[in-house]
Amino acid sequence: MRNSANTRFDMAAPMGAHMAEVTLIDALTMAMAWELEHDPRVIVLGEDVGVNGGVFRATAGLQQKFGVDRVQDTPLAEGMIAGISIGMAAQGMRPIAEIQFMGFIYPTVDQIINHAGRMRNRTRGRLTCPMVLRAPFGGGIHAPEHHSESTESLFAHMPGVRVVIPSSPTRAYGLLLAAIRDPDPVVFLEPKRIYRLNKQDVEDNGKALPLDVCYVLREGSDVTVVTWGAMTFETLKAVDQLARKGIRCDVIDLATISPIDYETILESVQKTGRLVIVHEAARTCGVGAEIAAIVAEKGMYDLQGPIRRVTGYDVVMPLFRREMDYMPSVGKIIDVIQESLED
Amino acid sequence: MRNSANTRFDMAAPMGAHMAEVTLIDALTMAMAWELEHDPRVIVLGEDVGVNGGVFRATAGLQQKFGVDRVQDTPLAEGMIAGISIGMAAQGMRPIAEIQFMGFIYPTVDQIINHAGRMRNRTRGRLTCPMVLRAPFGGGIHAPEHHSESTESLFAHMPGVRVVIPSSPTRAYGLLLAAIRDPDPVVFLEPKRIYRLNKQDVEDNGKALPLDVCYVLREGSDVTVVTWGAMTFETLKAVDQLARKGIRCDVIDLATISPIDYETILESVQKTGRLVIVHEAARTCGVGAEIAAIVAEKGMYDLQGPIRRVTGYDVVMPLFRREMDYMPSVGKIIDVIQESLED
Amino acid sequence: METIADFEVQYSQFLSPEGKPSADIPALATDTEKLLDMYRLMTETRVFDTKAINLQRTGKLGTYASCLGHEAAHVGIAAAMRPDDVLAPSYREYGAMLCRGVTMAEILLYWGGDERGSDYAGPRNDFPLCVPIATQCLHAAGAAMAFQLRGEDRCAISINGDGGTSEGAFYEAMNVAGARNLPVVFMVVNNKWAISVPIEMQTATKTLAQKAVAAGIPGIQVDGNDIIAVRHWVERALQRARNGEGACLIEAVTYRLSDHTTADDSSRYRKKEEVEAARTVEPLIRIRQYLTDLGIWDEQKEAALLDEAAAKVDAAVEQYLHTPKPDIESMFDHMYAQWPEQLEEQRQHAIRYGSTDGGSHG
Amino acid sequence: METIADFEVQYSQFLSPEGKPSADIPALATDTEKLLDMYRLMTETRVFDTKAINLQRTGKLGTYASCLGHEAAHVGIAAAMRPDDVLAPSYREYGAMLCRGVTMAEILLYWGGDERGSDYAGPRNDFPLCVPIATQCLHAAGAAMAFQLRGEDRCAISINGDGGTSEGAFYEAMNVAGARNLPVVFMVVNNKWAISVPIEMQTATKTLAQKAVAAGIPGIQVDGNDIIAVRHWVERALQRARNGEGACLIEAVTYRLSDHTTADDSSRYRKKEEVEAARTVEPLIRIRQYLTDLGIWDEQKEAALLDEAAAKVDAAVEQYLHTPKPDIESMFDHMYAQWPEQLEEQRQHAIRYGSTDGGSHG
Ligand SMILES: Cc1ncc(C[n+]2csc(CCOP(=O)(O)OP(=O)(O)O)c2C)c(N)n1
Ligand SMILES: Cc1ncc(C[n+]2csc(CCOP(=O)(O)OP(=O)(O)O)c2C)c(N)n1
Ligand SMILES: [Mg+2]
Ligand SMILES: [Mg+2]
Repeated sequence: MRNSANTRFDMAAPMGAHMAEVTLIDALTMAMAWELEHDPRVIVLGEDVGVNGGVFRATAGLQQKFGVDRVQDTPLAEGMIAGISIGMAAQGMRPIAEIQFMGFIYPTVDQIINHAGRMRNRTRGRLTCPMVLRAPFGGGIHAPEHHSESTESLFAHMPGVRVVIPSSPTRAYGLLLAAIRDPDPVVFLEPKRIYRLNKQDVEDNGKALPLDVCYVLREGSDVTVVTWGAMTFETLKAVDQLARKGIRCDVIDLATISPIDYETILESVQKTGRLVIVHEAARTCGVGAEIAAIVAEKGMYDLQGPIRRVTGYDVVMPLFRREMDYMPSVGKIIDVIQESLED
Repeated sequence: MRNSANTRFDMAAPMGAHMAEVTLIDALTMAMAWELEHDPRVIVLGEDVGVNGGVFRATAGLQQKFGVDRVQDTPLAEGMIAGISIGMAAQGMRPIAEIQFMGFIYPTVDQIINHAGRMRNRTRGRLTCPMVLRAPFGGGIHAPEHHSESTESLFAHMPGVRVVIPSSPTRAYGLLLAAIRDPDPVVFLEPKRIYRLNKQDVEDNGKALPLDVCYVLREGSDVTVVTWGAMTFETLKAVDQLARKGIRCDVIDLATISPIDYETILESVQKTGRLVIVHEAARTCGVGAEIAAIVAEKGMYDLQGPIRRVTGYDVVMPLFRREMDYMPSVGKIIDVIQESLED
Repeated sequence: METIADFEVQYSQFLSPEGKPSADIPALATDTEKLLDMYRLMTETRVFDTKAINLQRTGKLGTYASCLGHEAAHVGIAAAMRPDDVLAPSYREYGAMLCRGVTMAEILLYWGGDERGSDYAGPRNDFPLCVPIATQCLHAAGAAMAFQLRGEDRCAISINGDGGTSEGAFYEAMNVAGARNLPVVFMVVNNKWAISVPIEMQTATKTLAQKAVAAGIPGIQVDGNDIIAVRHWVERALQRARNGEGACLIEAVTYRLSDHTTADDSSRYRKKEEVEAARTVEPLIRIRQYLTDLGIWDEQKEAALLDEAAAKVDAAVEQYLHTPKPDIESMFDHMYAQWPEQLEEQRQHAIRYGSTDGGSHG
Repeated sequence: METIADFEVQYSQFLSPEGKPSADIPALATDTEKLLDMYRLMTETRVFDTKAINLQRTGKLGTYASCLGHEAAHVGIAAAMRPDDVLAPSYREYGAMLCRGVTMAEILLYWGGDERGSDYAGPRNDFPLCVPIATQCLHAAGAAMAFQLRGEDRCAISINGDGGTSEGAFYEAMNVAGARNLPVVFMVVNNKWAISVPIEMQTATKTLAQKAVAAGIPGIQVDGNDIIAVRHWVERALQRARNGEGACLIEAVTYRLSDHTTADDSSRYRKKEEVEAARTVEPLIRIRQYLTDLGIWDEQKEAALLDEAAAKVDAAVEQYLHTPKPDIESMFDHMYAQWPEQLEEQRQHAIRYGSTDGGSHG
């Protein structure tokens, strides 16, 4: 049922030509540059993406290289950015729009749910909407108010819209290429806390990775742990510590948040009998709920105990003096995985 | 753990003075009139709520009775309606804002998630946001495009925002009064398909019903069925048919969609061992997922089989020639309840 | 204090309500072929509209938004466009759509609850009807940006109502169009009412044309019941845009002679006299009179045109009523280019339960 | 064609960059007490700002948005207000906030990552700093509506930047304020840049003041480096509003002399010379010169003021640095007036895992 059989990836990438040791954000820049270079329909737009190269520098150098038409600063209006991207996409362009922070993505919701996700269906394929809406998200970088939220589940509930979140330089490169090339709209959320957390050798070969599938980061038969984005780091730390005690987990990076590759998750739960979901977003109606629901529906008889979630709390993301108390920590994750083994 | 012990209600209301046989929408009008009468801070605003009395007539007669200040037509801009309501609420008013259809609620998302739900917390209670955002929602009335969606889960994911959905005239009256009086923002979604589907005797006595609790509409020990809004009708029909075959279900009307009264659900599942959730919204990341997740977390050992969801599909709500094929039907619900009994 | 900027809003009308030239008429006003063509479209639109309302009343169509009284504005806009320009309409501009090549049967299908109504055989790149008010202004701006980027000699036009000018999206679209000098024309069809809200409650501005000032683009108000004025100014605006002079806003002042939709009862909120007065200045009367005065129209021709229009409409209705329901799986099959296998189970579920009953449109 | 509406945008400046009267000065310009008070606030604001940047650089404060160069605009706005008016600022208007009674320690707490920074002891009804651009315009309009409904003699003021004028919310707020004649003043502090986007790329308009035309309310442009002009026109605007004459828009033209925030490096996108030129017309120089020319200011007074300001700032910094972390449960306890028991388990979880480490602010 999965689109690709070969979805088991380690944090390391294969060797090859044009290899560069890059961070996650560098990999995003590389992917955009590749696509700008190879597809004249692609344009990059957003606030401060031009001369300034983006407030996080994701588009650094692109305007210099591809010109002010292909890499455009826009006026300051997110609903407008989404709306003109839809207009362009419907008329044959492939816009990659940047929203500066996920906290400012909400003015796009109307355009994304009412138009981007519906254009193909409502015109029976006459007009389509091949656009990418990029936004950095998540907490843990001591940012100001409204700069640290994780609300991917709002978009995951929208039919016709894919939601993709990379968690390593390799996947950032491959998944962004896939998102740009996908003939339908993709909300591409970037875990900004790990923009520069580590480097990987990424081959700049224009090869996309498959969407709609999970990536298995660790294999083990004791507990299945599903996570995505920056939380893969906490999760891997927790799992690696537990490995030293002999506890072995499957760690699944969801990668495409919607639609969910539940086959991979169910296969793993079949093996382990235990499921822990880790995400940074508030718990209620987070994407973790959907994963739990699917497994409680289709994998119930494989479960040896309750499904557990380690998530942000159902509160407003605290300002930064307390933000780490909001976030799922390595300690919280370890405890919950261990609890799950006691069932 | 529940706020009120007495949450078991039947579809019939208690007897008393000022009793009137009213529809769900009449009950909403009554509740708004009561509050306009008794609380000078309350105002009603929205598109066409004045002379016209609302496109569904929910505010019929209110402007005539309370004047153009208390019941105001606004210019056509939903983000504006939400934003000025927040401004008013923070300065001591109690606005009840109407969004004409849920399909047009998305321009309010920014104001609701970034301000309404945060005002109290971010000012440590100095400013608050006692407002109600009302909107009719749901399909099944052969309405035009964008007039039939159910996206309650977007709001259920927002910390600091309550989401309430009535499913009978009695609960419409009591829950809307509670929502208006609540010191925090409430998104109040009205199942328009059942606005006029049946009548109940509702006493116009200004008595609110408790928020944050479920209402048990039927009792039975075979299967727990959780639903809300217009789907209570399909669900009760299904359950009543099954009752004739000797199958007895607990039917729980969620009523407050966020925060979820999971204790009532867990108690029921403890008794029945089986859970079916019915909602009209698209499945992925719908509120049903959260209910399933909670039960898979806290009620796992009570479950005798998989949790099942009967929901709208993960597609754009079809235009009306096919909308009934999108919706959970009595037949679909019956089949799933019966399946669940085979586990 | 120093005056650092000033602005004027002009008003244009060429034909008086009585059909007499009220200003120096443009070339268009003597191009009888164009005039007759537009009049035919206006008439067909009206016959279509009347029929659609009847279909709704007899349970054969869903809620329908009438265009009665808007025929000059709608046809005038589209008549000024080239085929490869792109239109982003709102939801009642059938005159414009018919003029662009959308079929009556397609429009009926749409309001009859069938997505295939938006899959025009005709202008393949036009945006479909747009219900969420003013969102389409941004699509037009985006389309214009696509044309600009590709160096194409094409323009986009969006149409929204007076009520739509209160939505932020309308201003955002004008602003970006001004800032990026986009080849787009923003049409505001001011029919004085947004459902029950009169224009005076919608905004404090004297005109809607002046809203262009906020975007640094030209704005003009025209008599929206005068098809010569509408077409003339839209042509000029498109010319400007094609010349690289950027966007502008045109307010066409007309009146909604019908209820807002078939679900509305406008007698609740507006006076009969106001509607009656508006009826006397409606757009068909004056162009018909003008054509008659030109000696190219008479009662016989009128009768023939009405017959032809009725036949056309009837044929479209037949086609519409005989279009079987879309397949049940069609609600899945157009969601994605690359079908996520994950959803196949839902698709099968829907097919299993799929209703096969008749083809009810009502 | 007939001209049916016309509009002018005026510009006002009373003090030239050199501190010389450049127009008929208003009464305010000779009210030495007011002038000295405003100058003190401007100076304190600048000393505070410099210190805050230092705190950030040394890891004792989070990202911080400097107000360097905006002191006349910010203090001028607040100085025109009455205590019971309500301010809805954006995120860098410390001059206005200090003038309204917010404390320096509160502002530091906010940027130090502590919600208590928005729980002002001072103006209890003012809105907190607002990061989502232009959303606060609607809050000000709503506040004004509350005042209007209750028949109170109060006004609301919102402040946003040049970039903020591109957001739909800005226009929506102006439009409803115009349509409902609300007692609100929309301030646009045009500092020429929205992070790296210069005003010329933000909009095609010659002025931002003219955006008022779209709402049918008056708009005026003032020299935002001239505190006499700012205060004078804001006072006039508030007077109008109190008289029931409704809303207006004031554009105060100034310049952002600093980086956008401490996380920004403006040398990437703008020329040093431009910043240097702006430095010569900055707001403190001219008012200081004017006071000196009036004979009420000298170097000694300046030195004393700077000392006092430094002492005030130091005391605030001390207070800030010694404020212990908020309780862990505070992230739950202010979410709802009526605590949903459902969340108690999460609250207990947070407390169990709560960090107790120091009180790091950086
Ligand atoms: C965003 C949005 N809000 C509300 C509605 C409901 N609605 C449909 S038409 C209408 C009035 C529109 O008035 P106007 O823009 O003047 O256009 P007209 O119908 O007069 O052509 C409203 C409020 C909608 N379709 N979209
Ligand atoms: C809705 C929204 N979009 C984007 C941002 C990110 N951002 C913060 S400040 C800024 C520029 C604002 O420019 P302007 O309105 O001119 O105000 P200034 O900072 O110059 O005072 C941007 C894009 C934001 N805070 N809110
Ligand atoms: Mg209208
Ligand atoms: Mg600025």
